[in-house]
Amino acid sequence: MTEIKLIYFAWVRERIGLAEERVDVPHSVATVAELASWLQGRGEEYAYAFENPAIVRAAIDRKHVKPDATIAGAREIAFFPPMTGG
Amino acid sequence: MTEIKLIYFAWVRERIGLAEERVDVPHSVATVAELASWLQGRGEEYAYAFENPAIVRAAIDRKHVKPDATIAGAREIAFFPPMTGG
Amino acid sequence: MQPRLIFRVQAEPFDLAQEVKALAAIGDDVGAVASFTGYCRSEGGRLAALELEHYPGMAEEEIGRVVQDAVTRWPLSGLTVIHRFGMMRPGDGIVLVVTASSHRTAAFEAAEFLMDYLKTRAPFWKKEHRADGSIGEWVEAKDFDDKAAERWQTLG
Amino acid sequence: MQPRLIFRVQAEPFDLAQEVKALAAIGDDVGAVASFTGYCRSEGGRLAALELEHYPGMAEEEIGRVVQDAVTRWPLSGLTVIHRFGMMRPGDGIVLVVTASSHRTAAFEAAEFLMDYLKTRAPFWKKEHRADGSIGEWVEAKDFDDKAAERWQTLG
Repeated sequence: MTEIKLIYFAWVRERIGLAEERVDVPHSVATVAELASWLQGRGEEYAYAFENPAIVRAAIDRKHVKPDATIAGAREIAFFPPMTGG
Repeated sequence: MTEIKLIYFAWVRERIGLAEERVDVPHSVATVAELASWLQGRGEEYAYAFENPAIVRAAIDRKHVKPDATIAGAREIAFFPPMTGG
Repeated sequence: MQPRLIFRVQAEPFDLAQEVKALAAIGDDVGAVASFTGYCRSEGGRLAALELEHYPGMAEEEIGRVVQDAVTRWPLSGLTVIHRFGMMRPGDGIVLVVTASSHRTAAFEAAEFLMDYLKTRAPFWKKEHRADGSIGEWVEAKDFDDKAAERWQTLG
Repeated sequence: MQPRLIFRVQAEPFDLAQEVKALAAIGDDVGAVASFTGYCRSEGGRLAALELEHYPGMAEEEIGRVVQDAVTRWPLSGLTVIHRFGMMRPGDGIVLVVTASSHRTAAFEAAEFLMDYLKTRAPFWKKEHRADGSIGEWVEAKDFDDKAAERWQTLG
């Protein structure tokens, strides 16, 4: 198990009901997509947040990453909807 | 003969040595290009101003025109170099 | 001369005139300054406010990356990017981009590039607050914005 | 709603902040304001001033035609064009374009279009005054500017 800080924004945050948390992630979870799918199994709120995983974006240590990015060594992983700034 | 007001700008004005003048133009002069060529015959200053007629632009009654534009009915014809505003 | 780069994420309003003046003052060879201001709209009276959430830390870093990208692509004397967060009322400025160059094309293109990239890469999210007092939806990302950002991958 | 169109030819300096504020104040649905300011440059210290000659009457009319063209092509809430004439020192603003729209692309494109057309169609001519006190050349028109203006004939 590895402890990782997870941060959620916008409706991902609202659906999960948390802005951030520290989670022990099993070593079998290797990529961002696998992490999202593992989180889905943590409860209704998570299942709702990730019901359409294709539209949830992620950042590792404050950099945008794709779903197949490896999470090894990550200190902080963020999940959020497509951005609407500007 | 038709009296037309001619106006000159930038180096066309400097070469001719006049900002504007009223000129009696023979009826045989039908287009802007013919007017430029007729003006060339009026003296050294004009010959110098129109030495390269392809780069002198014209406006009739404050609208850009091409060399083949007819001058019939014109009240005011301006000659000037390519514009460099903005 | 190194371009003068300013980028900030802040709750406070920004002052366009002040930012333009700062860039224009870089030197006598700034011939062109382009600016873009994005404002909060009422959407025909439907909205009372837009609430901007952001990812502190990443927002600054990501804007910094976009800014570096812009100065690599265009010969700029300087540029300024300010993105606000918090509650915005209709008419409030949300984002400001100012670019300075010796020539107008660089200033225009860099400003457009910055806006396109801020829209699709800067971690900000807008939530609607309706005029009737209820909290509305999270604004949905536009496919158009992704397309606008993509064009810089083949051009530039 | 008819777009608010302001265009002037003047000797006096202009105030960007004031012009942007006027356009942004048109209504709650102005989401995007783009601006462009063209400044007098010293060309690396070579110039003391640029003298702008113009064709009074035609300058206003021609800018008016370009402005009408812009509002036909893009959905604008308003736009402002101010072109100065007379003696400009390095750092002085010569031309200002401000465009307001509900969306950024219209604001950006219209501002670029206006600048490209002002460069090639507005009857203004620049004469150099050199730093050594002598009067220099008339600035030559750039082939680049004609090409920049031409692109709007196929796009748009």
